[in-house]
Amino acid sequence: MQLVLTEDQELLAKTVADFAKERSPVSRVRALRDNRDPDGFSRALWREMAELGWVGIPFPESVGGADLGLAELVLVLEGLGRKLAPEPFLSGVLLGGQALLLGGSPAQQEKWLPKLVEGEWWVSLAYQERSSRYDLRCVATRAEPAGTGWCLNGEKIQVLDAHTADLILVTARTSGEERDAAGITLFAIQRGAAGLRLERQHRVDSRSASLVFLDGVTAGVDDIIGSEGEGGDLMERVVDRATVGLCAEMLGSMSEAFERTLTYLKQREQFGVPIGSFQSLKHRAAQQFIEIELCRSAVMAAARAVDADEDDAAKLVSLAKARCSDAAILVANESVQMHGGIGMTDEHEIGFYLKRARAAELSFGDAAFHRDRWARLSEY
Amino acid sequence: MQLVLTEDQELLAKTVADFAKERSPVSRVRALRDNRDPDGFSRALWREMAELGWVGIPFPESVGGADLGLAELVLVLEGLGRKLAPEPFLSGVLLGGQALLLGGSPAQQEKWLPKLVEGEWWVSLAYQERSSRYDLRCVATRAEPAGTGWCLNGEKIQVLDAHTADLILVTARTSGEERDAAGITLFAIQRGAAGLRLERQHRVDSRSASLVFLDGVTAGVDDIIGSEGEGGDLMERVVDRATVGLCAEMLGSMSEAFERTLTYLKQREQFGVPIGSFQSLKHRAAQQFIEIELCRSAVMAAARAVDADEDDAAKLVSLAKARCSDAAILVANESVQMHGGIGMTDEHEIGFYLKRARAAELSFGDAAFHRDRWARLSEY
Amino acid sequence: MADLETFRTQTQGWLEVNAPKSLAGLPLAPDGGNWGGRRAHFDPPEMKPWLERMAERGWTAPTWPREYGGGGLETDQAKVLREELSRLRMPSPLTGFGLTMIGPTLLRYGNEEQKREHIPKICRGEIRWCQGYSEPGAGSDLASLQTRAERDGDDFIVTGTKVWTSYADLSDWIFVLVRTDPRAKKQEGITFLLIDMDAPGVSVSPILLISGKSPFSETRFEQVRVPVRNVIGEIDGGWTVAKALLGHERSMIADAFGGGAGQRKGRGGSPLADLARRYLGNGSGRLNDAVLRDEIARCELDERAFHLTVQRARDAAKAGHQPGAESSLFKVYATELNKRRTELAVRIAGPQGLGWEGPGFEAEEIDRTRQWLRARGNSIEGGTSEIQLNIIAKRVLGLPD
Amino acid sequence: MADLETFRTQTQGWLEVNAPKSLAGLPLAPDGGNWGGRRAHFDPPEMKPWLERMAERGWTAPTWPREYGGGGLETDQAKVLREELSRLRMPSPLTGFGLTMIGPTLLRYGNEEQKREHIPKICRGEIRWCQGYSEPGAGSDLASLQTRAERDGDDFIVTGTKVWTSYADLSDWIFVLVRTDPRAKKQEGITFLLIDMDAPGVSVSPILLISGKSPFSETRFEQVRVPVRNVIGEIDGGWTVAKALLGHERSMIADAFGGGAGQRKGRGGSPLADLARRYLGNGSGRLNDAVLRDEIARCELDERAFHLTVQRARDAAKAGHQPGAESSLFKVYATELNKRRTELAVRIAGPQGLGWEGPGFEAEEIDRTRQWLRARGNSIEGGTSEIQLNIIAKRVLGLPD
Repeated sequence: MQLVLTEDQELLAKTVADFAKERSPVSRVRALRDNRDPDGFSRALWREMAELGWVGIPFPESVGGADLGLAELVLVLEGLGRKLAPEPFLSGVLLGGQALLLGGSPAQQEKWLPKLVEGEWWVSLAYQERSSRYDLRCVATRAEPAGTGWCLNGEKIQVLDAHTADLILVTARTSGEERDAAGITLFAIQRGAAGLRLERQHRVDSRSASLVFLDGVTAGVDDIIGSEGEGGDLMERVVDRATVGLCAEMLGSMSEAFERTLTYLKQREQFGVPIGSFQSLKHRAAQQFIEIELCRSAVMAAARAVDADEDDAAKLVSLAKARCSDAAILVANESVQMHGGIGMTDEHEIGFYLKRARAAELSFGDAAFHRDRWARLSEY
Repeated sequence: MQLVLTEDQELLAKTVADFAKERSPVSRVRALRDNRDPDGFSRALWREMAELGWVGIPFPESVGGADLGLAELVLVLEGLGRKLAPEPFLSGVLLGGQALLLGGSPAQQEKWLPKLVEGEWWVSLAYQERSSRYDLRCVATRAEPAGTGWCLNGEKIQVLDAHTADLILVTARTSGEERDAAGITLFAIQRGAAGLRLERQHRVDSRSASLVFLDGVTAGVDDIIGSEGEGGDLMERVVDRATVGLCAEMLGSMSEAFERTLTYLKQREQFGVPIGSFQSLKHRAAQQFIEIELCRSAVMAAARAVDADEDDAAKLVSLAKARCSDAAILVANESVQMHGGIGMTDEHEIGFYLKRARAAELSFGDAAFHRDRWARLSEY
Repeated sequence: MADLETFRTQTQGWLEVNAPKSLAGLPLAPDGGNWGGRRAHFDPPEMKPWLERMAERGWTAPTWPREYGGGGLETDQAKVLREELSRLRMPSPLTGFGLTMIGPTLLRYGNEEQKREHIPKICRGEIRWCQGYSEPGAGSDLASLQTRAERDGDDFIVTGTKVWTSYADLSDWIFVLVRTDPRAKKQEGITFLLIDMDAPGVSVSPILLISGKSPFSETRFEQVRVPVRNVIGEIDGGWTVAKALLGHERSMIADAFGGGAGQRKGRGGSPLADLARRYLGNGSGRLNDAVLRDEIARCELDERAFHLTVQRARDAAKAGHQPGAESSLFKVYATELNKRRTELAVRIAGPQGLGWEGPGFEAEEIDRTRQWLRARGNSIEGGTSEIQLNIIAKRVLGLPD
Repeated sequence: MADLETFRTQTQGWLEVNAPKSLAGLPLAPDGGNWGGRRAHFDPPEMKPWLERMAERGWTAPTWPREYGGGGLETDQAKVLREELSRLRMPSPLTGFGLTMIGPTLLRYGNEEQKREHIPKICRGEIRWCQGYSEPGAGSDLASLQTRAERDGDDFIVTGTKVWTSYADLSDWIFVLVRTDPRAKKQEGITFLLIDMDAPGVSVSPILLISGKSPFSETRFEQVRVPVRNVIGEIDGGWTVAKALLGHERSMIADAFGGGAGQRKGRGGSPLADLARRYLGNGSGRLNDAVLRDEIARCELDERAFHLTVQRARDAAKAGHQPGAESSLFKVYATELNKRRTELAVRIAGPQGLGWEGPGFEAEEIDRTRQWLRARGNSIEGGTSEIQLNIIAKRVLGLPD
């Protein structure tokens, strides 16, 4: 594993940074929030990103993708994360897209992935439930046999970008009890299916998410992604990839929050001197710098380990998420504190970073969850 | 509960402070260590303390004591803790003495307590074993019936001041398995008893402690302190009192270490200014000040709650020990760091405070142990 | 002593007759009682006669001089009055910055005319006051204020902006610091002024916080004409007045954090543990997540140790000791602890801790989210944690500048 | 390239003949190899011929000029030599401050006579060097040194005390900073001097640390006569030389923490978890204490993230990039982490973590105690953590003074 960017990767990172700066200022996120935008992101911008090839990064050339890996995708997510861009990489390319890529049959992939890569079609993954917290095996939604297929009943929460999705992938229990590892199956449900109802949720980070109600939704054999009863393992692999993507977003947004705070420390004067000259603030800034650098290493390593399917890939994913969670909260808290009163106002953008940091921390497992997972994977 | 000193208590605190300063500089502790003093403390000084009435503080007037409580005793221990005085308050007045006071029969108390209070006789408590860690119910030493009495076999570790003790109280299992709550009995073993062997240990804090080997030591019915098989509850009450005393020592030594460091910060110049003018050191000093103040409140409250036998006395003891452990380590670490290179030399006294802080932390349960106990007592 | 018992009996008699029974034990609104003012809102309506009767006796401001509408009571009499009100569980008839901030300042620094004009109205709850100290860009460095007042005959012409003016939208008058001599050194050339909010050129806009709505406003002054007789203290000498008021405010905040917290929290209950039980369950009597359990215990220990410290300060004061160094930690510790506590509560709730509005989130989940966000400001407002630590380092520990 | 392969073949041939097979794979002593010097101790005895043969070829200092006893190799040749030595698992024939510190300094700042006198002896391991920079009371403020050198004809008379002189008791010569102009500004008036430890007036006493014995000494100079020709660089211009050497030392320390740690620790094993298993047991495959388990995981995560950062810096360097900002964190992070790790190990051991000497404690328990105590110094020596954070704040983050 080489922890250094290739020239191509450096170019990609630079392109994304320029794009994000010009096309996706934080004021755009504010407008989407304040206008209660029904999509929660810009379809036009998404198509542009697809045209730039970013949406297709982790998909094979056969469906129009670039056949690259997380090593490249994290650069896109980091760059967009700097400006808190809400476009559906996490929900569509990672959660939904990777589920199709890792679990879908050739026919399913052929049907959906090209449209996804083109930026004209959206997929979302509904796996989280009220009582599941961070446990992917905790699935109460049931799929009972009905005719030649299944009948699904249950409720999913905080399904990212479900409202704009053409296809919603849903985990349901085809056998076993609520917390059993086996017996989970992933179903593909079309937008508008009978018995499917969505309700838009409003999270603190104003990212688009919905409640998904399944009230007797029917699914056939062809609607299963992967194998019946083996959705648990598939979900773990998919969510690990999404976690790396989320970590990259976190890395981007914590870097940006930190840099904005540094700028503020240099400009803002109190008692006749820049507040950045106060030693305790300097030392706290230096500590944050260190934490961010460690996160950068961890994210790079996790992406490469997953790409190469290394033995300790899962451990490195947990390493990245545990450290990014703690660092993101530290940096966000310090950023607001160092901005003082204006940092507390909704008018200032730094608060958006605080909210996003918390939402990211509490997605895919918080730091304690991933330390526990690290210890479990290390067999102690 | 009133968290304020009475006039008598203030006078006592002042007397102890003056005494400690004049008669017990830290150089005395160094000399005891470097001379490998067989006693590990000064018998002469102990007698003086007894004459001043300090040894008798928590004992009834009938045995020559002052019939006061922990509220007073913590003042003595805090004052002596400032200078790391190693005289056997913990082992003799608290562990051994309180076991006799709370568990002993009138005859046993009459026999031993007057001598103890006079400062002419010493008692020690052997309860800790290799695998017991902080669990008072974990006793592997066994007492098997033998004739009309018992025969004891086992090994105790780090028995404070065992070498100077005329009487060693020993926990042994008269029934049950190694970690059972019931079945523990406390026996009084005379110095020189057949089958009793001591070996002096050398701890990092150079406090006198010994291994106690019991190799077929016999004990009769009269040698039981309290009731057969009920020594577990007795030990918990005794160790709670000793813990409050230890916390007071910790409060004294962390206060002194902090004050010495403050003095150093004001005197020591680097780059032409006192290092105490650097803001990051100031803020760290202020944080330590806060922690010490909170410890002071907790120690006062725990002492008064135990004296008054309040419902939440055990919780307050755990509060005091958890916070004193964390604060003592914080202050000791910061003290060495702020002293810089000289703080690392054995020649400087600040290192003695670091070592004592660690020894205290790892006695009677560390901070995590007491947080767990707090949660248990709070029923969650 | 006999007099005091007489006073108690009389007070009991008077309250028996005049205190509306329907108000007894009334849970006060979140913003804490009746604030009076031109647009006063009496809820429940019995608050109005209660205020009027108490004001008539001067008991809205029991220890202030009778000549200005106060009660003229001695300290021990005022204590008896408090005790009797508390015994009957009567709400305070009036609260607000008039009674707590500008009133005491006027009594100390105002001239006779100013006292006669403003204090009776404060006592009767006719005028609601707000405070205009902070400015955009000033922060902890209050004296760097930019709002300027230029002399024009018997008036000053005031132009500038004040931020964090609590309840400015509901207030009638504001007390502000303005710069009257721009050439003077920073803390000189500042004047303390009273301004009628109805004066032409005063405008108020609300400040939205990251946690949502807030009582804070931004108050703008555009060429506002203010009579020179509204200056408190000397022209260019307002910093002295401001410091006194600020000291008063800081001790109030410390009291609020110390006293309030100390009173509010007893020994019972573990709200965080209850929360964890709900979100995580507990097997065999223990919370299922041992690591969160440890964090909850840590938080509770810190809270208890803090409350014991508040009690220690209070017990020492009761015993007649000078305030000890420990009170210097109240503000910084209470606010930092509150930040940790609200963060921990959100983390316990896990993904359900992310609610901003329904659906899918319970009202209490949304409250928790907003409390966490609001708490971030605790360590900024009323003197940042950094300023508090500076003060401890300098004044308590004597560390050099 | 062809030349390089020829060089490799020749080197292989020479090593085949001259490298004592008995030394292959030799575990080096804790202080890391053969330090040479007048009182050199060769253990095992084959180290002596190994040193002599390598020195003869100049390969104790492969890239130094041949004229002074070095090997005169190009960088890529030196790399080949390292590779071949590593392939045969041969220990380094010589180490010490002569090769790592004073040698490079002499090559850059020494005059011809000085180079001819000292460098060959360094290359042959005849003279062991130590460093005299720190003084009692100087600490991080190195330039505040007090040791003075007064001119007396062709000599300086040196009086003063140096502390933290590692291995002074085993060294033959010392390089020191002395004050030659007490009236000059702090960093001026300092001179860089070489002193023979056998000179009359030099005395060495060991420094006992809180963790026990140490390689450090205090070195006193009482009226020590030192020829003026032993000045390196200009008289009163020693600060320039010192800074260069210091920069060199700091990068060595950073390498040691980064590189050393990175190489030493692979992916395998959880020593802290093993320790906890021993002291606490693990039921059902998990450590019994979930809170300690979390702390152990935290420590391991930090360690792994740090090593990945070291790797990132190294990979970037290999790819030809300039050293990134990340290397500025190596020293402070590695030392603070080591402090935490050693503290955690002691806490895991519980009461058995308190051992200073037997009986009742195992040797490894006593080691653990002393490692914890010794580690406290990591964040002080070689630039305190505070200094490191200052440097990051200033140089990396550009925060103002």
